[in-house]
Amino acid sequence: MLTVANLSKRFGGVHAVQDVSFTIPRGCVYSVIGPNGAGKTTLFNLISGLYTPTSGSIGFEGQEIGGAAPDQLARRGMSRTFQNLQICRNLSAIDNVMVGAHLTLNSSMVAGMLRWPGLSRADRACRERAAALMERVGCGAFIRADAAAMPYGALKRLEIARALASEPKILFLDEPAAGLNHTETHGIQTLVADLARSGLTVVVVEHDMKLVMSVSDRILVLNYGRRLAEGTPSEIRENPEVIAAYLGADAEED
Amino acid sequence: MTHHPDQSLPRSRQSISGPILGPGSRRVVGLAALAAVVALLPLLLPNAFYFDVAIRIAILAVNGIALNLLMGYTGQISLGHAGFFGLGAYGSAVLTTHFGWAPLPALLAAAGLTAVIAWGVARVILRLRGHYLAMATLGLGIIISIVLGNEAAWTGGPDGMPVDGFSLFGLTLSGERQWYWVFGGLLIATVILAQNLIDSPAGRALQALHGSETAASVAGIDVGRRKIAVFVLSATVSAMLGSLSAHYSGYINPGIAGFLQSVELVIIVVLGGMASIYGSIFGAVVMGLLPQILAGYEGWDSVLFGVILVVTMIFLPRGVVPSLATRLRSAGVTGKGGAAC
Amino acid sequence: MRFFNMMVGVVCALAIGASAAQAPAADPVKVGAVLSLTGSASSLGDPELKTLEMMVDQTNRAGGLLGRLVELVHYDDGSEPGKANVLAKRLIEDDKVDMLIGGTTTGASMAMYPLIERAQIPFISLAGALVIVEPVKRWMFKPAHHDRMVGQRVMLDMKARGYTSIAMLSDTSGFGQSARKEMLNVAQKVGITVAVDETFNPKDTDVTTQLAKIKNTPGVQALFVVTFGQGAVVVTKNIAQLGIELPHYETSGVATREYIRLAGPAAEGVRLPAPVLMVAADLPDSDPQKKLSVDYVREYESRYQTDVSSFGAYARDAWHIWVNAVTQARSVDKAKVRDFIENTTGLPGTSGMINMSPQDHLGLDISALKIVTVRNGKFAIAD
Amino acid sequence: MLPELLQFILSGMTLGAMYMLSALGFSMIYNASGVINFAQGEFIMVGGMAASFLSAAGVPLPLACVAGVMIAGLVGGLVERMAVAPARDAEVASIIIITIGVSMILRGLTEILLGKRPHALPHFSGEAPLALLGATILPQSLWVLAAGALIVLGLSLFFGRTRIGKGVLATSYDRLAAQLVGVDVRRVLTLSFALSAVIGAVGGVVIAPISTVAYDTGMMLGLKGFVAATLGGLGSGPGAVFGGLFLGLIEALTAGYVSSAYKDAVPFVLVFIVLVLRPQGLLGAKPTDRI
Repeated sequence: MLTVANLSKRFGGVHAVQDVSFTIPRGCVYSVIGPNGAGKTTLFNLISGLYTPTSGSIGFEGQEIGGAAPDQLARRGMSRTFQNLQICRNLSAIDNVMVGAHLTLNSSMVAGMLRWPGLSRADRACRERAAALMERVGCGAFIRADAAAMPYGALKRLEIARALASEPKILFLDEPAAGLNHTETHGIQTLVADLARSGLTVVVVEHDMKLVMSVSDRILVLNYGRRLAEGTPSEIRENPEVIAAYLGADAEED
Repeated sequence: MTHHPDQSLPRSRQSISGPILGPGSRRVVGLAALAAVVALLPLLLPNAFYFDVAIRIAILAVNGIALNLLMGYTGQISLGHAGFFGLGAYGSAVLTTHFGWAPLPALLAAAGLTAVIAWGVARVILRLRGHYLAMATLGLGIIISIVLGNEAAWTGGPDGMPVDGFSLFGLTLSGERQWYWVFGGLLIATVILAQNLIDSPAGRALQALHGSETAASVAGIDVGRRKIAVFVLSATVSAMLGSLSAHYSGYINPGIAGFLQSVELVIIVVLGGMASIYGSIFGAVVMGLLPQILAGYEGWDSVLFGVILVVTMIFLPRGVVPSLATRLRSAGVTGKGGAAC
Repeated sequence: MRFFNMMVGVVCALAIGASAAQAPAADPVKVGAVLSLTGSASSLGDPELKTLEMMVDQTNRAGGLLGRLVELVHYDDGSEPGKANVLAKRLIEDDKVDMLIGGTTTGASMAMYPLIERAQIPFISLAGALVIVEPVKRWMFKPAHHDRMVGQRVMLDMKARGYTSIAMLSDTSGFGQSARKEMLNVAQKVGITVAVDETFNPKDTDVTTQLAKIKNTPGVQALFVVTFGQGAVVVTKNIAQLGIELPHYETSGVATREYIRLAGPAAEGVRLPAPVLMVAADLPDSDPQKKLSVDYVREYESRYQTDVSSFGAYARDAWHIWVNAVTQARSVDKAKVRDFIENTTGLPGTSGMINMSPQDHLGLDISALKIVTVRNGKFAIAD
Repeated sequence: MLPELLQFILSGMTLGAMYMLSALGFSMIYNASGVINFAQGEFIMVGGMAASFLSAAGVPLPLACVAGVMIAGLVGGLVERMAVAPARDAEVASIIIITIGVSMILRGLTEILLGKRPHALPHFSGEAPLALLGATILPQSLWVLAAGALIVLGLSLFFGRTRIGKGVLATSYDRLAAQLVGVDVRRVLTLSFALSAVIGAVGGVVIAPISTVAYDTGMMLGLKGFVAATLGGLGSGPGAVFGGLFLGLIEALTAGYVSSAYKDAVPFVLVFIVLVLRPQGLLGAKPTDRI
């Protein structure tokens, strides 16, 4: 479904991502892991159009999408969440989710001003759907809240609801469990599994190994911007290079 | 649908069983109240001067709402918005005076021209953020007012030029009482259209890009195009308003496009409340009445005005209307909204 | 919706409160004035207001007008013509004044005029431009020489002294730009070439650039600076700094002692056309303008402890034109007063002998403008 | 033509030094607090007015100048404590409105206390112009240039050598981190306002003999300072110096060679072009978003 080939991104003299290639099959949960600064988020930003690749190609459903703008990628069915939350704090929680449904509605300004026939009905339906999504991701208690008044854990779920509202074909979750406690992380884990069961392709960047190992079908390991390994969770767990990179100098001394 | 019990979210789920509050449910009341005020105000206004003040408040309010769409809702500051008002006013004045056009086509042409200029400018400056955008728009407004002041052959220079009254199909608007209904109607129409827009998917997109451009673009919103569109919309409304008010007041000078006028509009938006339509109306009422109330206290007027601005912004930093609304709500006066959050 | 109720309440309270507050207690004659007391033209508006207040006191001390006291209602337009329009409406509709003085600036006067004509109320403008009285506007009059006359007077003096190629430096204010246009017309008519035509912003802190250009233009015989207030001071000091030896002319807009005080020795030798006010003491006793000018200067300076300027004097003349008309009409009826103002004849003022007519709402001729020069820190009649 | 060009340059440099001092004030406050202080021009005016008034009242000139600058510094600190600090968490637009309000208060109070008439200070060292290759310059202009240079030097020492100066720098990089390492951030913010008022007031005092000063002279100088600071890059010290001098020169050269009618539009056209080509100003750092 998504094919990345020889992708590189340089910031000044720093190679954030270097010559990375991998393929994500449809309907699987694909995780990207690696130590801090390994280039995971940069990779996400490249794929979702926030950064332009220095070289390499990104193919989505057989078409080249490298360098396309984020909103064009959204049209093609890509959606994502953010490591540093990107919540619209000037909107209510449910409006944040409805922002995700932008492409499913008539969003012409003229139509909006004149209350085009059918627009209100479609918007109301969208609101019901957004409420249902908030229920589904587990922040249904905040349906009437202002986004600015919500706790961190709930905002993480709100972002997932927003990402789902665009009815994506592929969903990117950037550290969905970062900053969450054990119970909350477990909740996210169940949610990701649930999403995967519904047939969605999910790509996860995550530090929490327990979560990664339990939900992933395949795992990509990055180190210093390069691909270190790729495989099933059990292959990765036994890969000596991955162990060395993760355990660092300590492992070598032992 | 699967539910996951989650102890970190202590709230009971009963709050979702009621109707989900849409943004439109409080609108009708507000609009009815506004219409009532506009309709009944003439009974209280003793003479043409008060009508004039009311008209000027309506002009400020419409202009404030236009700027609020850009600043309050979309988050793009403009310190040069009076420039567009001036372009509209002078466009109409020049076309009617020097070329003998009828007022309505002149108004439309001036608005169209302003839209084109705003579009061209927006394409380049809306990439800027924060204070840099403020600087660029400030510069734009000042350039417009300098051009209006220098091209004396067309505009009469710094002393300004006279403008004919507004007539359509042989009928001429005359006197404050007639114009009152024009601007009153315009204000109500503007409130309706602006609220429609804000409550629509398009309006949500604008507010989303204010909250987070990244989130908005990932959700499929073409951030650049949206910013340009709302800038052009806001500028065009100001231009049309400028045309009308030029015909109303009968005389214009470059001061109407100046920096102080732009600042006045920003004050209306911020004092009343960013992202609040009624806030802009409130701001316009304050800005329209204060100079008249303070007119007798020359020297002190500037001090008092400054003190009012500073004190309001310190104690009601989000602007008068939103800040008070939050306080009333959290005090449980309206009895809704508070419980859910 | 609570805000709404609140707003309605505020508006009503203010409207009612304000209308109750201005219910007439007695029955004085009301004069309205819209002046620029702050902003760029405040150096003009300030002496105008001071003079009007002094005039009101004088009139009331002398028993008022037609047995009624006179009351002055004045507002500040902040040098913004747009505001002048609203304030004029307020004076006419709400304060119900019997006549209007003001419009310190031409922009303000012109912005007010559509209302004046609709309300049919006599209006004496204190601004400088020709457009105020030409073409004649039925309800608007003007006690001060307009810019074309000032230009003519200066150009005549230049011609007499043999200058045929001059440089002009005008400010970008309404006054400067309208005057610049007239000056260029006059120059063409009398056969003087304007070899350099530069402008500057009256708020500029330095105009040596424009002056250097003038200095380096060959063949220029004199320099005419068209501005007022602070701008003139900066220009004059810069001229001295660059060592420009050209004869230096200013307009009547700088006929204030403050100019001499701020510009200091740099002002020595500057020539300008001025109403006799500045040199009244030097006039022969037989001159009908002498006594009233000297009296005005003495009273003004003792009352306010500050220098007189020609702008205050225009306000003085405006007042007398009106008082004269009201006395003759034995009424403050607007139409009657207007007719009598239009028929003012042989009235001496600080600007000259005033003789108005339906074709001339100024009533002054160029002879009333004297060319004065700064000598030993004082204005003196030139030559 | 050389003397003419030289005259334009000298005139532009004097003007530029003035804009530079205004721009430095903007940048200093922007750096420390992220606020664009629309009352910066009023600080300049307060300094000049206070000094002129004291000097006219018989206070010896040097003392009057120092006192004028100190008064402005005091006003700057008070403004921060009373108007800006209480609104620390407000949005940018609200703080802009606060500083606009402050400028109105300062302008109005000056008008009420010291009157509307323009004031002049005596020239510090005579009015006899100095000739230089056919151009002339007033001794006072040298004072303006010298004051500008001294301030720039003083500021670099202040930021580079003193503890409190380093504290201001640290606060501008990361307020929270500065707080953690023991910088008294509140004091630093007050200080930055006082200091930028002092810088502005020095400008007001040295320029007053040349241009006179009145209660309403602040706005234009403030606006030009904002333009200069933006040109150079908001918050950049060298940017403010460069932006101010550049602006002064361009203005003088435009008036000299192109059109004096449009010279006031030139700074704004210029800043427009610069921002379009380089949105962070000429010497400003490129902002980076972390996503």
